Amino acid sequence: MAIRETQRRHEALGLDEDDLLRMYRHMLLARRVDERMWILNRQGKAAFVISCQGQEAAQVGAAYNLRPGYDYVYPYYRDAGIVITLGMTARDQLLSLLARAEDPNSGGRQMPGHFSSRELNIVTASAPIGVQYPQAVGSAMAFKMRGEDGVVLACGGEASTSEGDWHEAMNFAGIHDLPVIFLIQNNVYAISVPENLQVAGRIVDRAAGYGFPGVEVDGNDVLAVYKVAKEAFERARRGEGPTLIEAKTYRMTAHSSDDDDRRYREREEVEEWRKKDPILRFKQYLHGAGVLDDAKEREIEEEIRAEVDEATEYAENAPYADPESAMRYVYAEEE
Amino acid sequence: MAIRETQRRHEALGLDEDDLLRMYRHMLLARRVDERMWILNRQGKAAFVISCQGQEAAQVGAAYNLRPGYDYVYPYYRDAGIVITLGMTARDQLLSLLARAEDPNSGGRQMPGHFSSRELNIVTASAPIGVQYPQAVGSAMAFKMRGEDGVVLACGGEASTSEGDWHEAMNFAGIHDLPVIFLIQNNVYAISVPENLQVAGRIVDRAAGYGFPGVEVDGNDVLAVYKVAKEAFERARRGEGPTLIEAKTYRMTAHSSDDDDRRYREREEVEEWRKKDPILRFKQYLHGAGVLDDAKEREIEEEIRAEVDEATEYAENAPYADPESAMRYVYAEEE
Amino acid sequence: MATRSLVQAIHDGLAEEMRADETVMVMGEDVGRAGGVFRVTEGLQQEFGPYRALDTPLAESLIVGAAIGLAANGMKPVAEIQFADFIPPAFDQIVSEAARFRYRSNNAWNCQITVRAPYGHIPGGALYHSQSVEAWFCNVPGLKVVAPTYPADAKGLLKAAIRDPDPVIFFEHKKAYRLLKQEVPENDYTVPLRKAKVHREGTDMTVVSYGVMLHLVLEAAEKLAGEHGIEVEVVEPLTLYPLDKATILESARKTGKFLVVSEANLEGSVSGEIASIVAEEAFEWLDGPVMRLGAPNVPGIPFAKPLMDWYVPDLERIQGKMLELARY
Amino acid sequence: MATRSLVQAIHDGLAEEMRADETVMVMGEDVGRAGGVFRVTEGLQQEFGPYRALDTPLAESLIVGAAIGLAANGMKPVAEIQFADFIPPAFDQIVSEAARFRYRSNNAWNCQITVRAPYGHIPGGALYHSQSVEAWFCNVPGLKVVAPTYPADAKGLLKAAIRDPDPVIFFEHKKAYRLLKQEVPENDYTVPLRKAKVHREGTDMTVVSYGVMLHLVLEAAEKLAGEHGIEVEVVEPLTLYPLDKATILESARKTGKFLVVSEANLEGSVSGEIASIVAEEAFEWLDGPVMRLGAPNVPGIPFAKPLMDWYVPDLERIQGKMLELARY
Ligand SMILES: Cc1ncc(C[n+]2csc(CCOP(=O)(O)OP(=O)(O)O)c2C)c(N)n1
Ligand SMILES: Cc1ncc(C[n+]2csc(CCOP(=O)(O)OP(=O)(O)O)c2C)c(N)n1
Ligand SMILES: [Mg+2]
Ligand SMILES: [Mg+2]
Repeated sequence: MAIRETQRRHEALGLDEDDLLRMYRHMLLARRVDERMWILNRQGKAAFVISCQGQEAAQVGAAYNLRPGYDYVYPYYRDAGIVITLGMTARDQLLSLLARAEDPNSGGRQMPGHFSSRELNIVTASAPIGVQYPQAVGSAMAFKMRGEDGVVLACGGEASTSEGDWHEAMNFAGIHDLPVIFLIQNNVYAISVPENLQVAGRIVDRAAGYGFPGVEVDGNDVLAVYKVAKEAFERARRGEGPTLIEAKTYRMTAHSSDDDDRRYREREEVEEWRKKDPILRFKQYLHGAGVLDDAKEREIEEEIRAEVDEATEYAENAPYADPESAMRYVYAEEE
Repeated sequence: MAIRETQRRHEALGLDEDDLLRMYRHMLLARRVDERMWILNRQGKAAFVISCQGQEAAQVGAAYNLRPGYDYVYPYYRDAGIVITLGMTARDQLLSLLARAEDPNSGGRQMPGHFSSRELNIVTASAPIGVQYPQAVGSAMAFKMRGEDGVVLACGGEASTSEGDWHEAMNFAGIHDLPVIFLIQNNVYAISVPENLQVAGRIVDRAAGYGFPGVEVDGNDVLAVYKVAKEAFERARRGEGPTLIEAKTYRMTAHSSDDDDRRYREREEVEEWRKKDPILRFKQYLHGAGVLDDAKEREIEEEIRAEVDEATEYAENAPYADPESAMRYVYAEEE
Repeated sequence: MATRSLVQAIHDGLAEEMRADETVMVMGEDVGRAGGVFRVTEGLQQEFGPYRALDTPLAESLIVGAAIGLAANGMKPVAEIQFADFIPPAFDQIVSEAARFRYRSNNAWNCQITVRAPYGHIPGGALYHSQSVEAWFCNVPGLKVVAPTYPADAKGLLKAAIRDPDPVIFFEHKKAYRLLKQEVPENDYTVPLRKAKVHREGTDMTVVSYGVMLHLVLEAAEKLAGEHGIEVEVVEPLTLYPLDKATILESARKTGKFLVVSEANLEGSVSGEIASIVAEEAFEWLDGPVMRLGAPNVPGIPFAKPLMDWYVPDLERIQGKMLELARY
Repeated sequence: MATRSLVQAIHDGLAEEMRADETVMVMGEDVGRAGGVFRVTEGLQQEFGPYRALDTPLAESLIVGAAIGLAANGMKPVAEIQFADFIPPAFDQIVSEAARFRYRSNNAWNCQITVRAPYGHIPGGALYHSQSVEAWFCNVPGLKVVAPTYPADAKGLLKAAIRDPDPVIFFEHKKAYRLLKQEVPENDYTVPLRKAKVHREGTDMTVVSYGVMLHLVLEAAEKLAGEHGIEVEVVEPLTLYPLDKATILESARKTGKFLVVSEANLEGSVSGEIASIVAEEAFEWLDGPVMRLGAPNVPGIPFAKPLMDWYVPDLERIQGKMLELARY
């Protein structure tokens, strides 16, 4: 009975077992890479870590709707789950963490988490919060002007909605019915600042004021996120305009490796949310649906561990860019 | 019958005949000063005019709730009706128009319409659209911190809501239940840009997304505006937080003396709105309510004309500031 | 050749680029239906439709940010900031974003946008419609900052800016818009970015200037030649950032006397950078102090005309400064 | 006297001002409950409550704008921008608003706010947590821009800034926060704004510097004295805008050789203004070119440590430049 019901859930969404396992792998890879990054940080090998832990369901669930290299994506620094779903690898992540020349995001110029891929239409990200939103609606406008059905996924934390840029972009998206999806991962904190000091009212309710739909979703339930995102993508592709998705989730780690979250939140709260770990939850679903058993689960773990090990070794041995290369690419170079 | 109904309207609001006549005078003075400014501009005596025409009801209706010198006000450049209600005079306006040393706003440094009065708590205004909103919520926060019941009135056109600053302020006001009223005079245009290219959804609907009330009101009906503003002021004074008021109105003149509105709007539309002129409408109400008759109307017109004449003459004869005074007040001067 | 004012030349440059390349577009407040508050974009919406001549909401960060996103997705937007005074809300998108797309992505992404902004004093403009804000952007690697004065240069530089694969901030002096007309080539041409221009050759001193001040400097130079036999070399940077050091230094070394004139408030203006390049790299050739003339360090140009006139350097003051240096 | 690091001295200055004047408050991202990402405001919320040590939303324009409005209504806010790199969204509120309250109202209003911003390079900081953005504000009359280096100066200047009736931008070098400790007076004192400081007297050349570069300059000066008998006068501006020209010029005229060292990317940095003042007003005294040393003109300091180390001037490069000038 339980099995049939859960099966109905993913089947109703048009997902088959391969899809489910792919999603699971993406989530798990994001998590395991993240854990490895913290270890390297503690070992003094990595200067800075910023985590996706706890938000993998929101990321993979939404990103699974993307057409890599066609749709445009403006991820934020926690969106390892999104870029992995699009095709980035563990090696890419580790190269970036260790700031090596081969880092596909920036050649070691930027902090980890500032994603970029020309091929995957991951638009080069930066640190200032909120700047991606006006850019994202611009990219959506280009799709509209050319009459293409591309969609833009624009991501950020709940605090990114406090910046004026978010509002200006929401307004523009609404005015022109642009094919853009605002995916807000509300993980309750902005570094130390809790949601109640960050957000008046509810983020999801803001969409109505711009004349387009806002949907709240359990951000720790990958299928639920996939579902609302799928509807939003379809809407956008049909030319019906933007959607705001507020995925309720939780930041399971400190803000970054520079942060000590004991200064501002209770351990009990963190423990409560650990029980709602999106990977645990999806795993249970997959077991219930008969897609995963213990053997298969171990097999996947092993594969991923090998991948992360290989990536770590590769990245640790990869060279830095030449110091003087810091002078390059300020402007286009003559051919 | 008609009389009794209209009487009930203002009486229900606690307004007596003196109040009504004062409001009428404020509106009319704002209008007549404005008309004079255009004449002086056409005569080559005034470099720049920006008008309140058409918006006097929204301004006076709201401002009549202010306690001058106690509440704080952030007017925008069309808000002649607000500053006149607070106590500024025709002379003040004309001195400012002609950029004379005695201009109370800026000593002739700023364009007309950039209001300022330390005594009246009219916080020095500027040209960049939207900057007043974060400042306004700051001033409201100060009232709250000191436990005072002061209220802040923050004003702007519909296009000012497109700036990020507006949103950041709305959010902050909502988070801390600040005693601030956002009065948006939606006059359909931002220079040439019509509302449908400026505002997604409806401005008034945005308030809900920040968890506080938004009220739409006929901005050409001074009593209607007074009523919703009164409720908002009372709410704020009771410590219950902000209100957003969207006053629907129309800009009866070109954007400014530098603008030619025939480039972007039809004469018929302007003529339609002329019929809804808020002063005409209030005058009819006052006649209906027996507060005004033709003789009294003429008398008020005469008084105001004399006031405007005197102000014009005074201002035309007033000296400019010394050119070298342009060096002063960059920083506090030593006593 | 056609005789065009600055505002017409810029209009023509935009229209020609839009005709030649359908990814070129203009966007900003009032640029569409109304054709711009200075009428620079007049007729473009009629010719190219409401999207390629797009009336945006009143939101400068959005204007530049959306332009960046449009560029990331194949367009070549020319974003107008209605007055340079209103560029600050877009500051983050310009300096943190547009300027860095290429560098931070290690050459994978670029940001082909042009941001046009009318700047400079104009009667009635006052504190917020008169500023010369170029210095803010002249410490931001990744940007090019252009400020032409003459119609033909402006048209050629605008075309170069639009075609340049990196972001260009394009300042247009409001008072120069209709000040004079000039023969402007009708064939397709560009004027190179990052190259200064020698407007007038001379041997006795170098004056670097741009905008309306350049007009006055050239006038003063003629007077000095006629009245005092002093031959002034006048150099216009055209690109204010990064500066064309070679041309500036060559002139400084030739004349041995050097003055920079701009209408920006002096302390921290671009004049400081220009002067310090000369002080460092032409020191051996200098026959006098490196001089600067600018506006006083006050927060803006006052509205009252007598105050404005006092504020902005005029012909007399410029000529006086040039004579002072000549006689040094 | 107590031994305090820069971060401690700034903390103490804030706490003392808040104790002495109940209208003084701090506001910004994470400054309250968490005590600031650099722990500058640690303990203030416990002592002064959630409003006077206010955790704001993530919105820099709001932070500065609300500070302005608080000041207009009787408070004396100290607004923190978490990293100077994130000051651009607040640019409009700072340059168009705070800087102009007094001027535009003809002295009726003022704007008594302090904006604190940690700046400068730090390992791991990369493009958006390492910038030296001071030049953006050093062309904005109405502002004072302060950038102390040593704990005792910082505390005294911060107190002066908070008490100053006009807006002050207060830059704190992140890498200097915990670099050294110093005796800091415990009694109430201020260090005057708009006054430069001579850290070391010398007769052979003047070096002006600030931030972590100042530490290196002082180290190099000792070496030059010991190894080459060259006596370097070292001047720290403390206030970067408006500059204390008198102190700078006095030193330049005394030594005849002049170098400015900062870690900002060179073109358009404050070094240009300092150098050009000297080139104009100390010309007769100069025995060599006015030199500048800065970071290369690239959009930010790379994350990879070898690239960062290459980017920022180090002791060797600074000493080399000083020797070059000495031997000129
Ligand atoms: C404009 C700007 N201001 C401040 C910061 C510093 N900062 C980095 S992340 C962060 C909190 C972001 O919170 P949220 O948007 O909720 O995302 P989360 O980290 O919780 O996923 C802050 C304040 C920044 N990067 N950019
Ligand atoms: C930041 C900024 N951008 C642009 C302008 C130029 N401008 C002045 S008024 C205006 C339109 C404002 O429209 P709205 O807010 O609707 O007020 P209205 O004039 O219609 O009363 C524009 C674009 C400005 N003053 N400030
Ligand atoms: Mg968060
Ligand atoms: Mg309007």
